[in-house]
Amino acid sequence: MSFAQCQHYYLLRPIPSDTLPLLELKEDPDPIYDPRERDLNETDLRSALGDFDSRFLSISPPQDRYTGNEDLDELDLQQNPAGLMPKDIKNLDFDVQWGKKRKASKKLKRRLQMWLWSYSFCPVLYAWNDLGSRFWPRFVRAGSCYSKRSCSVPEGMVCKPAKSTHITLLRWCAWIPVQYPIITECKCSCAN
Amino acid sequence: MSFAQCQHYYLLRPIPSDTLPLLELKEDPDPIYDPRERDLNETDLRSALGDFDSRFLSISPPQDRYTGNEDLDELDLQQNPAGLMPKDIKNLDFDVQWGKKRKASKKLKRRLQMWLWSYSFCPVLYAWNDLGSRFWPRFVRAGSCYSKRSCSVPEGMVCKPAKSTHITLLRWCAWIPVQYPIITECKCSCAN
Amino acid sequence: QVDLKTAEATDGASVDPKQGCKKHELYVSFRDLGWQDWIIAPEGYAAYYCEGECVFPLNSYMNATNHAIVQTLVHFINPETVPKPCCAPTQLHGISVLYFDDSSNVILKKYRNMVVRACGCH
Amino acid sequence: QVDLKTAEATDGASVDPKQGCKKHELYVSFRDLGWQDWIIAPEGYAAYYCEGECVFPLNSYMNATNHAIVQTLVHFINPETVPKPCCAPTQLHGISVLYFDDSSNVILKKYRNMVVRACGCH
Repeated sequence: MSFAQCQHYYLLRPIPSDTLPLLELKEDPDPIYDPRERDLNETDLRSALGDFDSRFLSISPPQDRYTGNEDLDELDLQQNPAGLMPKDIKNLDFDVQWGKKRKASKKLKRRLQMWLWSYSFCPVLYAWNDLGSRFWPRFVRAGSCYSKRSCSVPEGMVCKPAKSTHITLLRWCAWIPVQYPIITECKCSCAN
Repeated sequence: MSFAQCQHYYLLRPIPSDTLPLLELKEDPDPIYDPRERDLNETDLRSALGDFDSRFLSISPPQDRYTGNEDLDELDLQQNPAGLMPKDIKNLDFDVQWGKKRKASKKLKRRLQMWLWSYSFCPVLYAWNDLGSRFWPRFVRAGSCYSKRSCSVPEGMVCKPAKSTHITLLRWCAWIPVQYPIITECKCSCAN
Repeated sequence: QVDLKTAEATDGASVDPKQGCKKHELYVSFRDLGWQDWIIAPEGYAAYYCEGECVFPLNSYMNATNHAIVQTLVHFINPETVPKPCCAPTQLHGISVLYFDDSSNVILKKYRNMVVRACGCH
Repeated sequence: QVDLKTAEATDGASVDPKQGCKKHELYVSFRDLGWQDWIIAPEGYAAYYCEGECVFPLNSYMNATNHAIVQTLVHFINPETVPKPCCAPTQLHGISVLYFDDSSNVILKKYRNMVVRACGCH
């Protein structure tokens, strides 16, 4: 096999995907790869990171009610949906039932639309994740999609990630900036 | 290879599936496999078939509005759903909106449920299919599921076959009875 | 006999191994398989099949999975460890079959995954 | 070196051909693939691979497609026409990888279809 062919082989790489949520990153357990005490000077790290968004990043274990637990109560679902009513709900024809005309009042129509919008809305639930000592800051408030019930009528669709963003943090290896993906929008969709 | 092993090979067969709709059956075009005029004595064939359900079977091309065309108008969707209201619609909580209590009157609740049931109901649309001269009777009124719009709120699910039955007709080869599958119920479901 | 339209492209048991993984013509006659006893129609069908080397760089990598890419490289570095990924269908289609079931009833049913639509390295 | 836990079961380039198609252990070290320059973590992963004959009757037919059953029979009747179906993954899983992209940014992303979960004849 020629050198050129070998080169081709070394260019062969798997293809990443933007699908979320992420799976757990398996780290080498050897503590030799951990940063030492002197690599953790907060002043230096803050200046290396630049923008520190404390809504999403934390150096110490956050003490608020989101900490690690999955016990999200109804309060978390009070999030009002942002933006305009989804087109498919806005355009529903409430005047037809079993193929027959049955005029719906403006008020009834509005109530139906608001209820359907509320029922099918997929809030982003944020929870603090511990990424381990090789990331700084090691706590990230990552988004996930509510999945305890179906979001469609009839049942069948579930809330799935629709948009994401990156937050920058540092990775030990003489501390390099890392783009960490975070779910920012969920959508009621069929699983595939 | 031993005879026993060969036998094993001849027992190896593909596995059929109950999924519907069927695909077109590709017939050998050679007219040698067609029945001749004398093989088509109606009296003999009716007695060989036994029960002749004229709602689903026809000897001559049916002249009604279902004949072969796909131009199904709103009239066809007037079918009232049979049976009880689906559980998932019956059990919806209309008193909560954006996580806040907002009591829905009994009348409003009923109207919402009836509209959702009507909107998500998947009627079976029947159309006459010509199975060709090797089947008797050659015209079968087969069911299909309405697919011109999504049946869920939000959009995403489509009407898919949920139940089917068999109708018996005859197949030329000295006329043998055949079980022909027909869709009898459709359901709003996620595609897979 | 089994009718293979690409017969002229074959040498012995297989297609030229230098050809990349791709879909080849194959018409299967149910009579040739000894299935005329239980299949009434069709008499046969265009099944196609997948064959060819999974070697990089080749078009066959258009449909390769990430695992096949990793396995290709492991095989390249140490051929004794694992075989090359193999050329197999990535998409299949069904056909309808009129047949006798075990109780001699004549049934018309769909047989899924009978026809190769696309091939790739797995 | 690429760590193959079933090494004792192999002879030359492949597993004993009389064994049916099934999943085998394979740990892939990214350093061995020369990927330590662009993959930061993990250092490697259990990728597994599929190998074994697609011969009937064998357990490998548990995951065979209808097309593979047809191809097996065509091959049995006339081995010159088509090869046997091949043993390939039927289910794959993803892993998360921390890596440098082409612009030297460090990214954490999912790589889909990296781990074999089940094998079958295709």
